[in-house]
Amino acid sequence: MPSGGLLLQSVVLGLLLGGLYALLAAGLTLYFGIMRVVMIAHSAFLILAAYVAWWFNVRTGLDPLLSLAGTVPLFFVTGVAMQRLLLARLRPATLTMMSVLLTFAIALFIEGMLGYLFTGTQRRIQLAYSASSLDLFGARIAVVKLIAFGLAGAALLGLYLLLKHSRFGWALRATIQHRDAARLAGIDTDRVAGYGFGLGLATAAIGGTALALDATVYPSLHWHWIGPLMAIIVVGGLGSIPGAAIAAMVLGMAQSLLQIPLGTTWAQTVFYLALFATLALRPQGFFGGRLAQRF
Amino acid sequence: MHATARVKLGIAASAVAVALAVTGCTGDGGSEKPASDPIVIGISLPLTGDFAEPGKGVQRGYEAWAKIVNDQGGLLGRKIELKILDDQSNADRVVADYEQLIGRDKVDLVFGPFSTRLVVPAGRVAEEYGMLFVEPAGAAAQVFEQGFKNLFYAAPAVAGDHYNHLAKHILALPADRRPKTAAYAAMDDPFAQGTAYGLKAKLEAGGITTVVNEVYPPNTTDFGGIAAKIAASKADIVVGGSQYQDGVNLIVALQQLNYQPKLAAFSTAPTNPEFAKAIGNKTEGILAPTGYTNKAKYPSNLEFVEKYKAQFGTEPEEDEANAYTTGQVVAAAVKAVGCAEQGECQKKLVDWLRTNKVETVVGPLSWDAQGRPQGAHMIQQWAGGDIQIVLPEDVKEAGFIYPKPAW
Amino acid sequence: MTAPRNLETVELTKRFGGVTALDGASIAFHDGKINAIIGPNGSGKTTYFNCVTGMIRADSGQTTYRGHDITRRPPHAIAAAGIGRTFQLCRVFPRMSALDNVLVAARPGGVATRLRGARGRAEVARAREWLAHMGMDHLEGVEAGNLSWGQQKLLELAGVLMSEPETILLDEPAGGVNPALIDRIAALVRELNAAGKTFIIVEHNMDLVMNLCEHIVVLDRGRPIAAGPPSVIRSDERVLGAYLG
Amino acid sequence: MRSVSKARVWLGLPVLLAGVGLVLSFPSLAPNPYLLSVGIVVLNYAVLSTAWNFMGGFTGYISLGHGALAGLGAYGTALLITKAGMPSFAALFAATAIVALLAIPLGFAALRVRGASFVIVSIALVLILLLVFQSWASLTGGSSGLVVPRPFPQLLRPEHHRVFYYLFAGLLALALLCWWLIDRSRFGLGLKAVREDEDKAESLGTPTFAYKLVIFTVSAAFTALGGGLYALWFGDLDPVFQFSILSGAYMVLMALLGGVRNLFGPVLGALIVGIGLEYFKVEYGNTPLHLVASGLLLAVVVMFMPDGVIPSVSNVFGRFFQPTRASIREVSAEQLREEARR
Repeated sequence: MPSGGLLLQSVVLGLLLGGLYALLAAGLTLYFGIMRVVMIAHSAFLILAAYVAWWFNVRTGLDPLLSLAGTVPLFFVTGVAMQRLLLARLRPATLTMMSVLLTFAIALFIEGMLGYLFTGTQRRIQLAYSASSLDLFGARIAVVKLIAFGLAGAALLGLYLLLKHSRFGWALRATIQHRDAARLAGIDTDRVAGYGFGLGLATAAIGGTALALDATVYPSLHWHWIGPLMAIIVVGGLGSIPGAAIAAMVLGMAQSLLQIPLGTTWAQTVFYLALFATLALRPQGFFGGRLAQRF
Repeated sequence: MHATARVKLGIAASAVAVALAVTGCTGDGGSEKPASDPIVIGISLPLTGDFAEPGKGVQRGYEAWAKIVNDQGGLLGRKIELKILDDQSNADRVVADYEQLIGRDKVDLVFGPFSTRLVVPAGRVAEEYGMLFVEPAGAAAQVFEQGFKNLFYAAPAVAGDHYNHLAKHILALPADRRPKTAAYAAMDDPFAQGTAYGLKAKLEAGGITTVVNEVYPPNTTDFGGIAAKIAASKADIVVGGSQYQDGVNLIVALQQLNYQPKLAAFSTAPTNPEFAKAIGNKTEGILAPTGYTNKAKYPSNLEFVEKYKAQFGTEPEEDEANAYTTGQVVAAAVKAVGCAEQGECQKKLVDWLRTNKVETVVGPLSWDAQGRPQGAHMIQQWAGGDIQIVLPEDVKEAGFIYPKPAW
Repeated sequence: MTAPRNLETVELTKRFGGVTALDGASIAFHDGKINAIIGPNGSGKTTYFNCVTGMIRADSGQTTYRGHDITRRPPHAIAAAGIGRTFQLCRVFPRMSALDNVLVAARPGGVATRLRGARGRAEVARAREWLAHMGMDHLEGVEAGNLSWGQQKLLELAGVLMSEPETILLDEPAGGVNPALIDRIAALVRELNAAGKTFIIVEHNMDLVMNLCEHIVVLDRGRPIAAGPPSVIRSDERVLGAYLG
Repeated sequence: MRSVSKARVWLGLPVLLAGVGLVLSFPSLAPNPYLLSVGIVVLNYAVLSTAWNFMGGFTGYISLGHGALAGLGAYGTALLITKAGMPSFAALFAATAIVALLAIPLGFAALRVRGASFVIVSIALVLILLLVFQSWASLTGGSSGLVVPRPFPQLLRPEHHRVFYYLFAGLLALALLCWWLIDRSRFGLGLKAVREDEDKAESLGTPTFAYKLVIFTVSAAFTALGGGLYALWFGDLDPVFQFSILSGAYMVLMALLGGVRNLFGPVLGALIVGIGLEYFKVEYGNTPLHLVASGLLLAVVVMFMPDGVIPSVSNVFGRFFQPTRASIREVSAEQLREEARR
C-alpha cells in the first residue's frame, strides 16, 4: 500500500498533468468538430511552440512565457491559412482520410525542420525557478508545473467563455452541430471553420509554451503526445469539448495514480486501453454527442 | 485501356533503367590494391538522430587518431583514410552502411559505431564478413553474449563494472555510516541500465535494501512520478542509470521535491560539460563513473590531449578518447601482424589481440574470449562547482565526500 | 386495404441533439402499392427512410417488414430482407464502371461465390439487362462519375433493381431531373409495380405524386398527420396547413 | 468488354514477363552484396506496401499503423524461435496466423465506426505496442532489442542475401496474386463499393463491416509475413524501429504514390521511395531532411495526385493519344470496342 504522502503527491501531479492534457485535447477535438479532421500535426505544433519558447529564452534570456505574445497570433494565422489553403481544398468524399495524411505530412515536415535547425539534441529551458516548489499538505508542487497548469486552465476557461458567450462561439457551435443548418441560418461556415482551426492551433501555442517550462523537448517528441491526446478525444466523444476536458482530467489522473503500482511506462497504456474499450463498447464516447457515432 | 498497358511498359522500362544505373555505377569493387595505397577504414556513426551528440564526439576522436597517425607517416607506410557514413542512429541503416563499406567499397578495416544498440547489428555484419571489429561504445552485457569472435571493446570496463570502485568503497564503510536503503532509476537502455544494475547487484549482495527500482523508456521526459516515488521512499542513496538529458530531468524533478539523499550517483550526465548549468549549478556531491580523464598520465594520453587541443581547440572527453583508443588498439594489431586488408589478415589481427595487451590513452587494455575488457571505471564527484576523481585511491584528485551535502 | 402488411413502423422516434426529427411515427404500408410520403422540408421524410433501412438507429419504436422485426438489424440485412432504396441526392460509386455499379448489387451467395470472379456470366447478363432497360447498355464501361445527372439516377435505380428487392424506397426520384426523364421514371415505376414490386416514394413533385401514387402519407414535424388516396389528401386541410406553415 | 481485357492481356503479358525476368535476374546482375541487400530492402517495401494496399486500396481506409503489424510479425517470429524453439519458417507462419487472429478484435474496435476512428486506432496501435515491447523486457528484450537466430547459419552473407532475395520476391508474387484475385472477385467489388460510398454499398446488401474485417485480417497477415521474413533476414529487432509510425507512413506513401487502385502501384511506389531514400541518404545523409522530403512528397501526393503516379501518368498519356476522350459520355459501345482494338 503506497503511503498517503505519495498518494497525495500523485493526485497533485495528476491534476497538473490533466490540466495540460485538457487544453490540448480541447484543440484537437475542436478541429474534428468543425471539419471531421483528425489533426495529427496538433502535437507537432505543440512541440514547435515549445521550441520557440526555448529558443526565445536562449536568445533573449527573457522569460519564455513572453514568447506567447508572438506564438499565439502566429499560430492562429497559421491555423486559418492551413484550413483555407490546404484542408478546404481536399475532396469532401475523402476528406477524413486525406486530411489525416496531409496533417501527418505537416507533422513530418515540422519534425524534420526542427531536427534540421536545432538537431536532435534534447532541449530544456533553464529557469531560476526550475527546481523551486511549494508545500501543500506535505505534497510538493513545482512552481513551473503550477504556472503551466494555470496557463492551461486560463486558456481553457477563455475558450469556454468564447464558445459560450460570444457570437463567434455561437456560430462555431452551430457549425459543429450541423454545418448545413448553420449555413441556412446565415453563418459563413467556411470562415468560421477557418477561425475555429486557428483557435485550435492557438491552444497548441499556449500548451507548447506551458510544456516547455518544465519538460525536455526534442523533435520527435510529438509522437508521444498525439497518442494520449487522440485517445482522450475518442473517450470524450469526438467533437465534444467538455467531453475532451473531462476525459483528459480523468485519464491524466489515472495515469498519475497508476504510476505508483505499475511504473511510468505501463501507466501510459491506460490511454490506449481506454481508447480500445471505448471503441469496442461505446463508440460515440462517454461524454460525446451524436457526432461521434458515424466516425 | 491501352494507355494503362503503355504506362506499365513505361514503368518496366524505367525500372530496368534504374537497375542498370544502380548496378552499372559500381562495376569495379574487388580489384587488388598495391601496398602503397592508403589503408581505408570504414566507419558508420550516428551523426544525426538520437545519438548524434556522442556520435560526433566519436567522429572527432577517430579523426584525431587518423591525423596523428598520418602526421607520423601512417601505418605500415600507408596513409590512413577514414570513410565515415551516417547511420541516423538507426539499426537498419547501420547494417546497410557496414554492408556497403565491406561489400561494395572493400575497405581494409572497420571501426565500430556508437551505442550498444547499433554495435550488435553492426558487429554481426563484420562477423559474417570475417572482419576484425573493435568498437568504442558497446559496453552492455549482451554485446558480449552474441558469440562474436571478432569483437573487442576498446574501453576499460563493461557497463556492469563501471561502479566497482564505488561499490567497494560503500560496502567498506563502518556499519553505522553505511547506507541502509537505495533507490534506482534507470533508462531502458542496455548501457545506462547496465551501469545502475551492476551497482545494484553488488549493493544488494552487501545487504543494502532496494526500496525503489524504476525503469523508464528512453523517450521519457516527465520524471515527476518517478521522482515522487523515490522521494517518498526516503532512500539513503539514489542511483541513476542515465544518459544525458534524462539524468538532468530526474535530478531537477528530485530537487523540486526537496529530496536529500546521502549519496547520488548518475552515469554519463554529470560528466557532460553542460551539466552544471543545466541543473542550475545545484551539483553538490553528485557522483559519476568515467572511463577516461584527460589528466591521465599515460604517455600516449599526453600526446593525444595536446594534439587534440591543437586540432579542435578543446580538451577531449570520454567519447573522443574511446574512439581514439579504438584506433590505437587496431593500430597495435596491424603493426604487430604487418597487414591491413580483407581476407586472411583479419583473422591474424583478431588472434593477436586475443593474446596481447595494448597501451592506450585509458591505460593498458586486454580482453577475455568474448571481447570484454578487464578493468573498472574511475569515480568522479562534484564538489565546489568542479568535478574531480575521488576513487580509486591511487588516482584520486580529491577526497570522497560522504554523506553528500544538500543540493 | 386487404393487401398484406408490407413495411410498418410503430412509434418510431429519433432526436438529433435538441431537434426531434421523428416523433413517434406510426405508419403502415401495404404490399403491391405505390405509396408516397410527402411533407414540408424538415418534416422527417428522409430520416424516416434512414431509420427503416437501418442507416440511422432510432431512439425508440419498432419497424417490421412483412411481420418480421427489423428494427435493430444492420442495413445490409435489411437490404437482404428485400428492401431496396435510393438516396436523396443520387448516389452512385463514382469511380467504378456503370456495369460494376450494377454488379455490386448482385445477391451474394455463400463464401465461395463471393470469392469467385465478379463478372460471372449470369450476373453480367442480368446487369446488362438492367442497364439496357435503362437505355444505358452502351455506357457500361464508363466510370459512373462521368455520367450525366440523369444517367446517374437511372444507374442508381438499375443497381437497386439488381439486388432484387420486393419493396423499393425512392428518395426524391424526380429531384433535379428533366420532365422527359420524370415521365420515364414514372413509367418504370408503374411497370415494376405491375410486376409485383411495392414502392414507397418521398417526393416534392406533387404532380408526379398525385398521378403515380395510390396511397399517400403526410408527415409534419416527425409525425404522420394524414394518410389516404390522392383525392383525400388533396382536400385535407391539415395538409394544406402543414405546407403553408 | 471482353475484347478490351484480352487486348490488355496481350499488351500486359510481355511487360509482366520482362518485369519478372528483371526481378529474378537482379541477384546475378548485382555486382556486390550491398546492392543485393538494397534490392531486398526495396522488395520488402514492395511486399509491405502491397500488403497495406489490401486495406487501403480496396476499402480506402488509411492505416498509419501497419508498421506495428509488421513489427508484431517480426517479434512474433523471433519469439517463437527463441522462446518456443520452433524452426524458423514454422515460426514465421505461426506468427502470421497469430497476427491475423489479433487483427480480428483490433478490426472489431477500429472498423465499427467510420474512418477517423480507424486512423486513430491504427496510430494508437503503434504507440501502445512500442510501449509494451519496450517495457516487457523479460519477454521482448526491451530497448536492448532481440536477436533473431539465423535460419541458414551455414550460409555466408552474400549467399544469405541471395536466398532471402528470392524469398522476398516469392512473397511479393504471392501478395500480388492474392490482390489480383480479390480485385476481380465479387468480394473485391464489394470492398471497392465501400471505398466509394459505404452507406450506399450497405444499402445494396453488402455486409460492409464483415468485408472490412476480413480484408483487414488478410492485410494484417501479409504485413506480418513481410515483417517476419524481414526479421529472419535482418536478425536484429529494436522496438523503436519495429514499432515506428514512420515505417507505416512509408507504406502509405509508397502505395499512394504508385496508385492504390493499381495492382502494381505499391510496387512502383516502393521502387521510387526505396531508391529515393537510399539516394537521399547518400546525398544529404547527415541531416533530418529526409523527414522534410517525405513530408513534402506526401503532401504533394495528397493534394495533387491522390490517385498516384500511374493514373496521373496514364491520364497524360490518355489525353495525348486520344484527345476525344473528354467527351466519353457520348461514346458508343462500338467506339469503345474500336478503341480497345487499336
